[in-house]
Amino acid sequence: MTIDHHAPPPPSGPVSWDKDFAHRLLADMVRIRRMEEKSAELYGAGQIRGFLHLYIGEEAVAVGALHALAAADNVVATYREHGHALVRGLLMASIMAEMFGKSCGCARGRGGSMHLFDAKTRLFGGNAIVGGGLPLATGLGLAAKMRGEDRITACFFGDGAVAEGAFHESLNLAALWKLPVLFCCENNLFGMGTAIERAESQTDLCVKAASYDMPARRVDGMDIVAVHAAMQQAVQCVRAGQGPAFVEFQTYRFRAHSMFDAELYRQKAEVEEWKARGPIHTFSARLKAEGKLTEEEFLSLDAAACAEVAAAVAYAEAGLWEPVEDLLKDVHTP
Amino acid sequence: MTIDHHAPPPPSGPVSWDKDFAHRLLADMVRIRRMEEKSAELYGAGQIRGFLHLYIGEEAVAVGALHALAAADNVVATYREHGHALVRGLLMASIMAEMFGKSCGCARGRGGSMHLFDAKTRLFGGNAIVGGGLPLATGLGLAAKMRGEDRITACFFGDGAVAEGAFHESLNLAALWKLPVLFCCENNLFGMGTAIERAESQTDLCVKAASYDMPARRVDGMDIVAVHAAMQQAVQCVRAGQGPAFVEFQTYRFRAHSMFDAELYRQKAEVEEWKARGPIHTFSARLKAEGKLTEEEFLSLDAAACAEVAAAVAYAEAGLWEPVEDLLKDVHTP
Amino acid sequence: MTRRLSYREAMREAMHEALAGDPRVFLMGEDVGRYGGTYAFSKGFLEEFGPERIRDTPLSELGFVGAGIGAALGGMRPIVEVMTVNFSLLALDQIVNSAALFRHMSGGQFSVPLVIRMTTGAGRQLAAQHSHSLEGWYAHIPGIRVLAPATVEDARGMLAPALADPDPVVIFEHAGLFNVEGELADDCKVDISSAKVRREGRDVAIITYGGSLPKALAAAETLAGESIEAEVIDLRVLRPLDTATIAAAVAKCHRVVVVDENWKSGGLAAEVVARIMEHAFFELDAPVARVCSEEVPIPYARHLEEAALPQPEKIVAAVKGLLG
Amino acid sequence: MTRRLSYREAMREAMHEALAGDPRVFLMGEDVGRYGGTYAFSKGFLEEFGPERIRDTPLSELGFVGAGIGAALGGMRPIVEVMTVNFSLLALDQIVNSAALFRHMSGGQFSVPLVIRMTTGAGRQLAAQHSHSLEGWYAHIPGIRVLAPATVEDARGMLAPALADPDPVVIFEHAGLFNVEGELADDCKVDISSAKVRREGRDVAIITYGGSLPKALAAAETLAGESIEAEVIDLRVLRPLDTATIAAAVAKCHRVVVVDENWKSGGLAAEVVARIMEHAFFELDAPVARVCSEEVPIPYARHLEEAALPQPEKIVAAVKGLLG
Ligand SMILES: Cc1ncc(C[n+]2csc(CCOP(=O)(O)OP(=O)(O)O)c2C)c(N)n1
Ligand SMILES: Cc1ncc(C[n+]2csc(CCOP(=O)(O)OP(=O)(O)O)c2C)c(N)n1
Ligand SMILES: [Mg+2]
Ligand SMILES: [Mg+2]
Repeated sequence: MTIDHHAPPPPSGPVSWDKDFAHRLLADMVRIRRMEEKSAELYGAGQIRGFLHLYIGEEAVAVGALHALAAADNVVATYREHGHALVRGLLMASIMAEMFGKSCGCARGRGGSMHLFDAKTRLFGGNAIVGGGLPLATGLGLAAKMRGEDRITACFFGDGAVAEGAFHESLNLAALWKLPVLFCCENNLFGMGTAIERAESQTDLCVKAASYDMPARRVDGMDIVAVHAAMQQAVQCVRAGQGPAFVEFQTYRFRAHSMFDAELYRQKAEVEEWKARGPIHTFSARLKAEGKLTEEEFLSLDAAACAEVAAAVAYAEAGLWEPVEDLLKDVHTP
Repeated sequence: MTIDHHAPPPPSGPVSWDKDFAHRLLADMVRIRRMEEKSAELYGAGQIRGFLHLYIGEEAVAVGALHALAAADNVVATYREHGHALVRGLLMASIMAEMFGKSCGCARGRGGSMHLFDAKTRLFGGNAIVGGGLPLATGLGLAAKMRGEDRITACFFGDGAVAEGAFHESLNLAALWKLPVLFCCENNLFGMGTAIERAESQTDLCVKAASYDMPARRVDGMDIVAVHAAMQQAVQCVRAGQGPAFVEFQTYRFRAHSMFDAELYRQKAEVEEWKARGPIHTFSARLKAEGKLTEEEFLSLDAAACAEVAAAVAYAEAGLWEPVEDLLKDVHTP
Repeated sequence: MTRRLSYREAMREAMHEALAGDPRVFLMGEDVGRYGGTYAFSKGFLEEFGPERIRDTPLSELGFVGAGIGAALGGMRPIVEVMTVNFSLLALDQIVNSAALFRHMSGGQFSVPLVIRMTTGAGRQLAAQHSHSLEGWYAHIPGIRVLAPATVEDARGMLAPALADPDPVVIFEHAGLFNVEGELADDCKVDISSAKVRREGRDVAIITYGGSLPKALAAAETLAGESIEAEVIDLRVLRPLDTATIAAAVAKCHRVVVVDENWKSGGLAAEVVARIMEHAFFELDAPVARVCSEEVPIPYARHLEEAALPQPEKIVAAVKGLLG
Repeated sequence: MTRRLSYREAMREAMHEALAGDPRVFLMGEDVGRYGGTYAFSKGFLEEFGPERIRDTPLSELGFVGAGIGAALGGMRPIVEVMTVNFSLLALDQIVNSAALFRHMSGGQFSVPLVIRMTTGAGRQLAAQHSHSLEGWYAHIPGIRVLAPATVEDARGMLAPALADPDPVVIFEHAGLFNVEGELADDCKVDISSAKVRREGRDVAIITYGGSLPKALAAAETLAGESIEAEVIDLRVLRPLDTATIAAAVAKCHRVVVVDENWKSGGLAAEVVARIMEHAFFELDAPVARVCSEEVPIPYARHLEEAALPQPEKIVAAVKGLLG
């Protein structure tokens, strides 16, 4: 397969979802977008620091995929996980506070942007080691299987992670032991500045899944309806105990890799082409065309998202710093 | 593919090789066999120590494969590499002396059985880390390509190594950069006591090669004629600059994994079945049937091998120990 | 009551007890099942506990150690056997970047109740790639506890508290100890926080652990023959170090030799020296001496390997150097 | 003649010179090419030297570091950039079990003329998985040379001798130094075997390296304001350590603070303390003090990160503790 950097045609066809569900997912995409736009601004202002990796452009993946999971399921994500955390059910305020480094953040300010965790919603991070989450997810799957729990583990990772040995070892273990793990590859065509065709001799990632004898499916990650459908199907198959599955979401990152990136490695035109297929406005347009969304409704859910962001920022700003005397806390369980 | 632990039918069909060549390769198999039988005995006597991994049963692979290489090529092997070292051209005496730990050994007694090296014949070890040789081989291929040398690198490894991340990363790099590396998998169905079907979710290893977009071929490793032919073809293809290739040699280890192994993990009957297909006697039988070998000729080449072994042992026994004052030698280049 | 058994049997019993007593415990690693364990620690376990709980893994150190971490997070109590410390280098990312950091990065939300066991050390002519002693590396990492049972009692007794620890524990088992036999009291209880005095003395303190303990005790015997009474301290717990016991030995003997099989530069002995510097400097009558491995990859040849490693004679010489 | 440039420019120039001067030299690593280098060290190199010699790699630390070793064995002189020390954990097997051992295991037949560069250290709020300082680990391994350029001069001058070294060299570049500027003499030559006195003093010796050097110098300035003259030693070469320079500083000042960003237990500072114990014990007027990172994974929040790391104020306090 020679790789194609062109964006897919805009998603079309009827959205079979009821209006409520459609609005909820649209709203989630908008919430992520607004939260991240604000984060970028706050980064510029020095209130968020360290590394900040934006998910802007890829929202359909986290939203479509996570809405196909149950509350009992596990989620393992990467350093580009603000969206996943939000959709999984973390309060935006606790995410924002974490990025500020405040003690009311979801990891008490110890983790920051790349390490959002939440025991309640079974979000096992945020992982800043590319590929680092895959063995963990495999183990979470193993535990669920050994304990006889009805619980699958969704593991998100990028195209870049596919080259890591951790990918290979994890997929083999999961398939060998028939573990309930759903490997969700967010293929945005680049690992930092390295295009997939310069990282993978075989750019058809579904062929790789066959090398572990694992069912695989590729889906347009800019189309939230397709994402959700493919994910539902994969979830069902994994939940049925048939072993792991692999889904490749073809998507694109609209912003720089992190806040230090001159984007020398890709053409403006390519980025613009993908932006034109942005998941939020293509989905809104579809809903509008079907009479399932009015402009007022869109504006109101956008306004709600903005209000949520403002409240989250206020919460984060008001949050307290953890006392320095507690520095050594949580190295070990007390 | 469900894995089949049965031995393939005995090789048949005419051997197109001229008598001289056939005798040379047969002799090499016998030399390995005799050398290793003696090594096992010396291990029992405490003259060889550490780990000793015998290649008995697998001789057709190293002999058939290495005779398809040129002197300028590189060889990277594993800890089960006595045969490769011998066929590559090391003096049996220097191998034996190395196993005794003598300073006239091929690695001056620093390496032992698992670390046979020879700069002259471009044998880059002997590697006791499973999978450890694959990245090295990839780099040797990279150097040859960048330097414009007509030199391929043959990298030997077991079925067990296929599960390691190092396999994945190396095959991808070699295929991505179209490096002249020939990956030679000695699939003897077991990694220590773990049968391949308990180590690989996909036991068809050639399917894995496809996941790197690399040409692959499976061959009966008990049939030296088939081994040599497949290897020649793969060598040609790699030498032509078309990038790496993968060959799977299906073979079997007749002896225990190392000298500490109760062989609890496999049936005697299975071992006996494979022994009945032993590469030395099936090849001799074929040659005899074609009138290319007489019993006298066989006995004489066997006697020559035994004499070589006796001389090697005498050399090793007479060899000197490196002075203890030289302990710190060769940590760094002087 | 006491009974006699080997280090191997002791560790085997400890694992058996853990497996029999807690359904969350399982053993995972290369060849722990059908092969019976590389060093026969788990022979017969497969038949008794089945392949789910005595789980043979492919050669995938990074993957299965990481899977152990995940399984621990998911409510199990895995014992992950990494065949030897040499191969654990392949798994270090998961141990250091995941297991050790998880609780802290998550702001205390997730603990990783994982036990990793590995064989360490040289002395069996296995050459450079199979002879590392990297306990000092592990002991450098906050978030993990590092144990080095050197006696039958500790081999028998350390696993249970390690499994009870809610955080990751790494256990180093020196290959030279497996056939060592010792007496075990029926009611023996061991902790995983303190160092132990293995021999009382007053002239010099020999501080050591793991595979070097028998060498230190042998040296002490030799010294006793020359009326030099050596106190021998077994560190046992390499992280966190029991500084109080170290300081007490220094205060008692005023002369110290630290023995460990790490390469000397930057090995665990250096940390022991630094602790003494910080906590017992004014008790010293002479500079602390180290007997460690020479700065060379471990050679295969027996005489060279022996020369590369700490030996009783070197310890005796070091002690005499201090006293002389 | 001298000129002013940044650490980043100095390292960039050094790489440029090496690439331009020797066709066997090439640069390989994640995003060294099209991205321009994670820290912009190699911006423009791709255009000048082409994709063969400025080789972007997939995310495969074990694979491409191993490939660097193989390429070195095959006659090239690779500079392998591992983005940061944190990710180097994935490549440790190849570095420790191959690069460091190859010459020895082969009985002297094969050398590995490889240079591995990596960013190290904390201080930029990158949190636990991106803030390790594991120089001490590397400095423990026989068979490799470990460098820590802390000045513009060393950033400019250490690469050439590292590439000329027939054996593997690992270079640690602390991220906190990249924008530091300094004067560079046109004819500057640096060696890769000795430590350097960066500031003369007589009351106390502060021994440090890498990212902690500016902190030590800042502390020395503060102390000078209180008439305490600190000598500041930059170790520069972490393996093999220059014991003579360390011992000379002790003999001169009699009081010592060792500063490094490793966690205190088992970090590089411990080895420096042990060397002083062995080589300069009788020169000490007080126990050597260590200022290292606290035993905690590095937290994200700025105030906690600052509290976890060595800081000039802590160094000043440690010095006063010794003198008081
Ligand atoms: C093991 C490791 N190597 C390198 C890095 C540096 N790094 C962070 S993100 C990244 C690119 C990852 O690309 P991909 O997996 O495709 O995810 P994306 O950023 O595109 O979402 C790199 C190289 C890292 N964090 N971990
Ligand atoms: C990284 C690593 N893990 C584990 C081992 C221990 N070990 C040595 S050989 C071996 C089995 C390897 O099997 P395979 O690759 O099939 O080669 P074979 O022995 O069958 O020739 C194992 C597990 C090792 N040497 N290196
Ligand atoms: Mg990507
Ligand atoms: Mg095998």
